[in-house]
Amino acid sequence: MIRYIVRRILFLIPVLAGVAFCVFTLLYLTPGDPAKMVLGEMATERAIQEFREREGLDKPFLMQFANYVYKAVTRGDIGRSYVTKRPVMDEILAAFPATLKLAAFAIVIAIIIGLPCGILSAIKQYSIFDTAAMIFAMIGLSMPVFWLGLLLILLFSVHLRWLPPSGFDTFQAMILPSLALSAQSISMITRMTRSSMLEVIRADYIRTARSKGQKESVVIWRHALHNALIPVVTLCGLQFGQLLSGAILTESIFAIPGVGRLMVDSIKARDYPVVQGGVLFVAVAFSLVNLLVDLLYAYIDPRIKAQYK
Amino acid sequence: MNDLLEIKDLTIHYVTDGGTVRAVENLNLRLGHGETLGFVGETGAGKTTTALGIMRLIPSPPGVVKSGRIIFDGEDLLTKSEAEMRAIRGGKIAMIFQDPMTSLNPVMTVDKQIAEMIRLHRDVDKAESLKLAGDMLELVGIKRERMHDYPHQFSGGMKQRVVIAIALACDPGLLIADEPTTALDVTIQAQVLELMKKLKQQFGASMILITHDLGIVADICDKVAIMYAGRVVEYADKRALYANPTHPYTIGLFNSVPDLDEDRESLNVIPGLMPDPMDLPAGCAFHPRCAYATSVCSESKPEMMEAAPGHFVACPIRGRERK
Amino acid sequence: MKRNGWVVLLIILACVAGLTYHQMRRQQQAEEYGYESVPARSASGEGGRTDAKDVLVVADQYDATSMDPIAHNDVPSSRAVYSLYDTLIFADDEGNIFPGLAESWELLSGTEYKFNLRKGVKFHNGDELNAEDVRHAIMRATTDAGARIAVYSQNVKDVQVIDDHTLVIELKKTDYSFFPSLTHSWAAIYSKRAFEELGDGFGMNPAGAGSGPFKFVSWQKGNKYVLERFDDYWGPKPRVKTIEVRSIPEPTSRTIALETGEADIIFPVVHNDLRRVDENENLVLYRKPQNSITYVGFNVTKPPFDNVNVRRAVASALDVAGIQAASYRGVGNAPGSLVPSAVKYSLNDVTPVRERDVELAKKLLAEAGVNDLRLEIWTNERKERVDSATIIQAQLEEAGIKSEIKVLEWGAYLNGLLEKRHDLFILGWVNSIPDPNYAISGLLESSALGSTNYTFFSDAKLDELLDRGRGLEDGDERAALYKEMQLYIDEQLPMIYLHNDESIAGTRKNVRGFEPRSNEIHSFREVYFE
Amino acid sequence: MDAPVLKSNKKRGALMEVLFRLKKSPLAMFGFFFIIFLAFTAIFADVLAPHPYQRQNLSHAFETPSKQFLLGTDEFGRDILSRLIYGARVSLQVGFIAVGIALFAGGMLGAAAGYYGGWADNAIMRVMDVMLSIPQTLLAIAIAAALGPGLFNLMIAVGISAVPNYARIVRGSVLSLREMEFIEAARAVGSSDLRIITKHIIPNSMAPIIVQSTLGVASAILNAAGLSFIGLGIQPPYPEWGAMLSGGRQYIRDYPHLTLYPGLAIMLTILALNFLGDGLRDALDPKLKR
Repeated sequence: MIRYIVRRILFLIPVLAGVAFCVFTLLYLTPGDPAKMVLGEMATERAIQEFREREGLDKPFLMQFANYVYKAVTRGDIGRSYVTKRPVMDEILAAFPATLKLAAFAIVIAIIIGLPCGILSAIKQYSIFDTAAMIFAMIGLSMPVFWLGLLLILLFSVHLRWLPPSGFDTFQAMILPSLALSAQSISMITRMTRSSMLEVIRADYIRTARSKGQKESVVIWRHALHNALIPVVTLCGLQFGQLLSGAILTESIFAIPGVGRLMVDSIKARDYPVVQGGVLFVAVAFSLVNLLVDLLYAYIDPRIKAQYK
Repeated sequence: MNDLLEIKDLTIHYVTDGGTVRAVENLNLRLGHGETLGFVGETGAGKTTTALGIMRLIPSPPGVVKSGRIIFDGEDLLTKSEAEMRAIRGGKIAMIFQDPMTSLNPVMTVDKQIAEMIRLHRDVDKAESLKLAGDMLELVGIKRERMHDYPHQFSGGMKQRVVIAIALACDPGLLIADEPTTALDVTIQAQVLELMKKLKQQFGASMILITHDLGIVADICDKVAIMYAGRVVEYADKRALYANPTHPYTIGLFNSVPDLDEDRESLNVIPGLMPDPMDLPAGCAFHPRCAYATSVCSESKPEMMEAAPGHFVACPIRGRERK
Repeated sequence: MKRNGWVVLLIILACVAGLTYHQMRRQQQAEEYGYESVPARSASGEGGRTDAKDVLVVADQYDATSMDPIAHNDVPSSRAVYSLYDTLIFADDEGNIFPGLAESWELLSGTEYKFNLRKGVKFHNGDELNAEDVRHAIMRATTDAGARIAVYSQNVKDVQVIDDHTLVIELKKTDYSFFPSLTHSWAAIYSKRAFEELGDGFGMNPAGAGSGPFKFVSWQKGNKYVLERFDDYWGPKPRVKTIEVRSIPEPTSRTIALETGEADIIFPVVHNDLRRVDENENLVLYRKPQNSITYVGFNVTKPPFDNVNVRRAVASALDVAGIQAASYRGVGNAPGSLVPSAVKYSLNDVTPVRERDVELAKKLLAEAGVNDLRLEIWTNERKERVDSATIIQAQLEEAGIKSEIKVLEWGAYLNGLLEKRHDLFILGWVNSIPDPNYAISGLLESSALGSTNYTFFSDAKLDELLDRGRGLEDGDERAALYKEMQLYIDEQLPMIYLHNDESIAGTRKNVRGFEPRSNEIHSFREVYFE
Repeated sequence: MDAPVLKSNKKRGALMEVLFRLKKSPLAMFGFFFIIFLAFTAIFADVLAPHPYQRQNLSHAFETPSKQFLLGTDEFGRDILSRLIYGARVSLQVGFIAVGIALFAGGMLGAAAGYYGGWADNAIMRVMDVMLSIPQTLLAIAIAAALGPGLFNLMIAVGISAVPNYARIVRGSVLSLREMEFIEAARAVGSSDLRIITKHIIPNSMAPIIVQSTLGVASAILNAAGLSFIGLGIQPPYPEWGAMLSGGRQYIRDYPHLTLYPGLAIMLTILALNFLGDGLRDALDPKLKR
């Protein structure tokens, strides 16, 4: 098991190098001079020149990249923000809690709603509940998050005055953004739970359990659910990873200072070190969540565990 | 003598959007105490449906038991409540399924799966049930230290032993084995069959063995029922049937078994295919493929007749010939 | 499944139809009964705040970028700086100067300003204000660290410390616009010791550095910063204990925050919420003309826009007042001059707004030999500017000028402008200091080429006039000179003036002592709750 | 054989079969017809739109639905219905072309990776891993920022960010097909690699690709609308649904119809594509059909 984890983490290294290179190239191609953006429109030529030298922007592209990698590897230094002068890691860690909170809220909502709906849908296949749940799940999948966000604000903030439309300091303020963000996950979890349940319910071992004279409810809860949950757990994990990194639109609508907004703002401000560090961070977070999911997978599915040697 | 199991006029249909599948039609069977019945037929003949019908485990929808009675130990199973049925399943009638690879819950250790059965039907506590589960495993030839393993850690043959252990855990009166060896390697098949034969005797249970392998039937069965398109077409004592196959379909079956003694180039295959169960031919379902068929065969359903004492056959032509 | 599917689908379609219908009905009712009133929220829902409220919650559009006085050039940061620090001198909204950290001052010559510092002024870290602190702050602004505000600091030659409380600022050359610039946040004074201790983190966490009425508590970027009353403040002490400045970019959310009492002060209030705030009896709306201008510039180096008649043709094709009214919807007005009204010597109020004359436009183009003019209109993402561009496009079309709009995000926009790839562009200019020099020089002087002069207008006569203007003390001569400049610029037409903005803020009714300022650097020093 | 193989000689039959199966699902049929309808609208936008999409009439700004303006007008008095109709053109273009780009690039890479295996497979799939570990929205934003605004750039940004999805699927199906007998047979008679890939492997891996593409068009449209929403999309005055929504959000309290209809348009389109995709999945893969 340990060896498996180590191998997975080692495997991350080339991926991260690739990600860094990708982002580096993209930023290199992006129009807009960071020196001009950071120092302001009125900056003198000398100041700009000095900034370029200090940040190594005057060097050839590959040199810049090599330098970045060298510093990151030898000193764990991924640079400082051009704008705030703070270490990039501090910037990201300041923004991360908001994103984490949002993602956690959203995934919890998604599981609380999606799982029972999916199970019920599967048990009562072809019922009106099933059809409605499936169609609503499809609508949830099809709803653009920015539109849903606006509708939620319109309903709960403007008309009903129940919940604040922005911020994230209070529990109430978290409700709307997490709801908007979770719509997709709810739908996916519902659909996945249902199809997984349907598949499992038809499995031979469920018939075996029934042939033992076991109660239907026990058959469903003990035998079917555990097995059906295996792919759902994976999905939840992947969704959580997605939410951690992909809440850009939600964060911008609800004014949540998370990683997504930090990234977009940094791209706009040409704060390259933050963009680079941020994307790397997101990639690491995403990969680690995936690793955790795989480990969890091993925990709930003994067949998988055997492969992680 | 009272039979352990008597099935009368059992009809089971699957009703789907595309039409009705007549999986079992007017099926009649009897099985005595301690007897082993071989239940033979092609895939799709309705053998498994019959077995599930006895267990009352027909998936519904789409399955519907249209008519008939299943009298087990003097009581009609079809009139039992679900709760009563649960006590019978596993406790009095146990089933072994075809594919041991999939019939065990992959996320539960095997001892727990056996213990679950024991706790459902016997008044024991958890620890006791686990101990008994270990005993059962030893009985089927699996070492006790492996009781905490998961199914995927066992080979196919061993999994089937586990399944057998589960089925016999509560000393059932009737054991239904649905092609228990089809999914196994040939070498393992013999071992598992041997084990079943031994344990069946040890536990004094009756058994229905569903198979399409006439060799296995010859090996362990006392009686044989041949099934075709949802009906039993021939039912007899094993010796009588092997000595004197009467129904044209049975004859076809026997001819299609390669005989090592004879030196022939090709097998005698029954011409044609199994009919579409949604659209069975009128009259005898076998008549389009039957060499003996006359005009009568396509007009009326053949009744079961006793061609010889204890030898029933559902063919007016061949049945009368024998008489 | 089949039938259920259709049923549910029908229900959804019915919902959509119902929504549409509801929408239509609502509008009908609104038309019948006048404007729909949104029920005001009951007092119980106001977050349990009581009379003894001492936390002032402010909702701004954007967060500050840095609290280092010289590391930014944006109003949200300047506002933060204004709460945390003091400047040597202060100015009121009419441009009158009064003492700040300097008790008195003296113009020794055109290039020398002597300041006598107030005694006993404490920084938040407990240190006492010393002339060395002032010297350090001003001189640091002249280094590259002050690149963003170089326009103000570039003329400083040296700061001489006479004694602990006396100093002289020396300029390189005479510039009478320099003195009022000391009221700008760039000239905020901070403790040298605190600065050295804080190092690179100064901009993000200036704890202890300022001497202003509020001290730094915390700052969560993109969300809010919190400041607390400084009890040893030398001047009138603020009456609220804590201020919390949140950034809420979405205008609708900002207004809702005010309505629900989540925020006590919000700015800006967008045009479509003006009435809503104004008519709500729990809220007060403040409007004030702003010292800023939004303009449509030409790239005068790019043919055919190097021809003043082509520029005139384009200008004639536009109904500036109409565009302004439609994009800004009742906020601000179309300017007559480059220098905003509140800045001295402005001709803004006496010059008529350019009128539309499509025929003239066509004629001028024909005369200039330009047929089939095609151009690009560049703007950044600000909604009103994009709206303006959209209308400009439609109006140009009517004069036979085809155009394409390019909405660029800020970095790409500036980059493109500097590379002179643009034709027409929409940009703004804020005068934080009420001196006409700043209203003109940064936009049109040759010295601003490559920095903020994006029209690339370079004209010897204007340069000369600007230079003279800076060398003159306020008076009739200076007034005449700046008026001449404004008329000259109108003639040369490097840009079309589009919009003078307003500073608009909304507050809860119980908020007192707040008024928006025309330079947008709103002050919370005197705010209190009733 | 387990995999649903659409043999080329039975192409028409298979297509009819798929349509027949599709017909059994009302939702998929709804999706199918809605997309057809939308495509029709997009193609004939010039004829169908009651007003030119860019025509402003400031005195008619913010009108709610009426006979003259069926879905009302926006802040410039432009007819929302007309803009939605032209917006369909943009959205479908973006959706299909972006998926086209992704499919072409991803398909090539995936096919090469799956077919050649070994070193090539490793190299290609590691690059895909890299792309997959950057969230798609963020990647699209970065690409869009690098390329600058505009319809074509938007398509490229959305397309590129979706490449790995297709590469993976194509690779998967190629891997499963590679060892099949008919491919072996083609190889044995000396067909070239290219011929084997284009004549045998691609047609036979169509089923999952069709499904993924249908769903991919949906997510491309959604992605593009999201980019437009944050201002990295289409240039005004050309109507794009996401941009319309973004432009109207400031007026959401007084004139919700400005955001309601573009939002509905996006949602219904995505819904239709998703229904269709789901239906196709069931129709193309009898294994999953219950």
